This record gives sequence, C-alpha cells and structure tokens, in this order.
Amino acid sequence: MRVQVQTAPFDPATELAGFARGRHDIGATVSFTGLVRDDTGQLVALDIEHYPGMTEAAITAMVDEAVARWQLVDCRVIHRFGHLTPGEPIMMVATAARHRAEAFAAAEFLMDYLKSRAPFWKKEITDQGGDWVKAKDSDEDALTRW
Amino acid sequence: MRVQVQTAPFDPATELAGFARGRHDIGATVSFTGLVRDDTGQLVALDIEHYPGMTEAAITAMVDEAVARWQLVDCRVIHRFGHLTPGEPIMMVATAARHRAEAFAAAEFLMDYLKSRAPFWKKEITDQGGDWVKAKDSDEDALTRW
Amino acid sequence: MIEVLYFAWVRERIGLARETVETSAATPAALVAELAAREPRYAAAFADTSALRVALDQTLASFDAPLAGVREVAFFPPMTGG
Amino acid sequence: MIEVLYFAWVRERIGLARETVETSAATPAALVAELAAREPRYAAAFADTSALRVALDQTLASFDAPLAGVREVAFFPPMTGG
Repeated sequence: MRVQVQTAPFDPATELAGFARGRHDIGATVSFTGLVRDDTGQLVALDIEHYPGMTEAAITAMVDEAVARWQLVDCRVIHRFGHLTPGEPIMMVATAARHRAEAFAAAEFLMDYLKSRAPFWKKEITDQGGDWVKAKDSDEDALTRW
Repeated sequence: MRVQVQTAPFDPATELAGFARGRHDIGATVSFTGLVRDDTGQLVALDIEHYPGMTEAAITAMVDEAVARWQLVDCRVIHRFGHLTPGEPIMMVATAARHRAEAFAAAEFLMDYLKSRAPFWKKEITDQGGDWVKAKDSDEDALTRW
Repeated sequence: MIEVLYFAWVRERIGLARETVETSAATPAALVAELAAREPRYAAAFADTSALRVALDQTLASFDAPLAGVREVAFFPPMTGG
Repeated sequence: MIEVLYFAWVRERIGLARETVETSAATPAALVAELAAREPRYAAAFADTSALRVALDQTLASFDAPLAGVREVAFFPPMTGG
C-alpha cells in the first residue's frame, strides 16, 4: 500500500511498472488516471491547493477502508497539487485483488471519496483569471452508493 | 482503438505507455488487467484456446459498442491465448473518456462481455491433469446490467 | 458442404478440431441430431446442447437459426474469456 | 489559543492562510460567529456556512462539534479532488 501526495509530475505507465507483479494470488488489477481536461481551449492551467497533513491522513484512511472491504492485495494512490497544465495526469489509483469485481469496486470507491473527501481544491486558470471549481451535487450523491 | 489477440506475453505498464497522452480532451482513463491466479499452489499453467477470426471480430464489435455508448476517445484490448503460467497477465482493457464514470463503465462493460461473449476457453493444468474452467452463472448474469 | 468446428471439451470429446460435413440440415439443432447419430463420441459431445453454444459464420446464433447459406458452423461450451 | 486555517476561496476572501486565535468558543459555529463579527472580510467569507466545511485537528467535523482540546481548526469550501 502506498500513498503519495506530490507536486512533481508523474507518468501513470511508469508508476504501474511492477505493480502487482511476481505474485500468484492476484487475479485482477484496475488503474484509474485523472487528467487535466480543457473543454474550451481557454484553460491555461489548473492550480490545486491542498491541506498538508490532512491530505495524506484522509487518503490513507480511505485506502485502509478499501483494503479491508475488498481484501485488496495491493493499492496505490498518487495525487498531485500545485500548478498543472492541460493533458497532465492529476492523480492515479491502482488496486489489486483476487477478482475483477473487487478491484473495480475498490477503485471506484476510492475515486468517489477522493473527489469529495480528500482536501484538495481546484482553480481553473484562463486568460480571464481564475475560477474555483465548484463541487458537484452528483459527486456528493455518488458517496451514497458505498 | 486497437484490438490485439496474441500468444506473446505482454507487460501492462509498457502497453499503457503513451495511452491517451498528448491530448486535452481526456479527463479519465481506466485500465484493467486480468492475471493467472493460483488459489491452491497446484496450478502449473492455464491453457487458453480461442476461435481465430471470430475472436478478433467479436472483440472489435464490443469495442465499437463501448466507444459509441460512452463516447470513448480511445480504447485498447489485448488478450492472450496459448500457454500461460501463474502471475502472467492474461488480458488488458484500457479506456479513455471525458469523465470518470464513462471510463469506468466502458471498462466494466468490456470485461463483462469479454468474459462471456469472446470465444476463449480456459483449461487449468495441474499435476493431476487438465480441467476446463466452467462458465459462472454470475458472469452471464453480469451482462443483464448493460 | 459446410465447415464444422469444435472447441474446448467438445473438440476433445469428438477428437477433431474441424471437419467438412455433407448435410442438408436446416438448423444447427438438425445438424447436431445428424452428427450425434453418427458415433458415440459425437453423441457424448452433444448429449446436452443446453450446455453448448453455436456460432454461424463466426457470429453467435441459436440452435434453431437457419443454416441456409452458412459456410462455417462452430460448436463450443460457454466462453470463459477475460 | 487555537490555530485556524483557511483554504481556497475562504483563504482568498480573508486574505490569510492561517492565524492563531484567542477564543473560548465552544464550537466551530461559535468561532465562526466571533470571526465574522471582527471585520467585513471575515463576514464575507463566513456569510453562508452551509457552503463551507470544517475540519478539527485534520478530521472533518460538524459546525456544532465540541472545540475543547482541539489545536487546529480549518475552514474551506467542499473539496474538489480526484
């Protein structure tokens, strides 16, 4: 299990090298990568603020819950903060389990919780200035399924 | 979009290098890898038979449906056949979409269909001989959600 | 003349991966009946068609689909991919 | 004495990332009332606490949770991670 909160860019494929390899008790791995999307062609950057200390603790608690609930064999979370440009990976979740349903459920659970319960705040920077991204009701609602 | 059916081993991380990179219209990628799991410590190999021609056509049809249904920006499927040993990757699915819900749904849809509708048959080889893996009712039932 | 393919334990029971069959069967079900009448190994393979699947020209079909114009029929157990 | 942290637009409106506050407020809600009474920029930041979240010693809490023994309080808008 590993949680990383960092400003440095990362490459999802490089981070997955060796994940869940060399074991015989894993039937399924799932990875999710979130990237900076630019819908309008106006986005200059995404500035991500976080709460040092609480961020790591909150994500570690989510990972511990996912590991216990779906008996994960391995789990990784990487989440960046700071200044990101369009196309860059923001964060990644990887889960390894005996069966596919567990690996998928754990990855989706972690994503839903990271969205609404990990202390990050995104600000979209355009030539016109900066706008804090608003939390969506649908993201809050997504938690009710767990 | 790319579908590969092959005997050669592959490394999921290497295959993901460059997937969905250099674009600004992708917010989420999901990858799934299925591996040879050995629950008993008795498994020598997994022999996978397939139906050449139909396999590629069936998977391509599933990919086309997933791309249309969830407006995927990119999608890849790799599936091996032949002789595999415990711990080796059997197959991989990767999806790229605007939002996370679409990337997850498409990957799970593809997995459910690959399980029950792609012409592969697995045989577990132990020191005692070979046993064809039985299709699970739960895998067939999983299709009803789509 | 139709190409008939067998996979997995159907192939093992019949002892053959493929063969060309002279038939005027109108459906896969009728073809199964013809084949099962040939020899015990065919009868054993086709004892329970509810445990089998059939593809016509590489597309999944039902056992009462029309065979007219079909060049390749395949019989196999439920798939276990993924 | 309690450390008070502000994030995102709460930080921007107050113009401060953190400060040490002398208070005997029993709950975050009471602390908010004290701060909002100080200056318009605090009042603006805390105008609608239903749009805000609070963490006590780095754990999410409600605005009527007890502040006794808490060393660090943080106010921020709903998170937008992932």
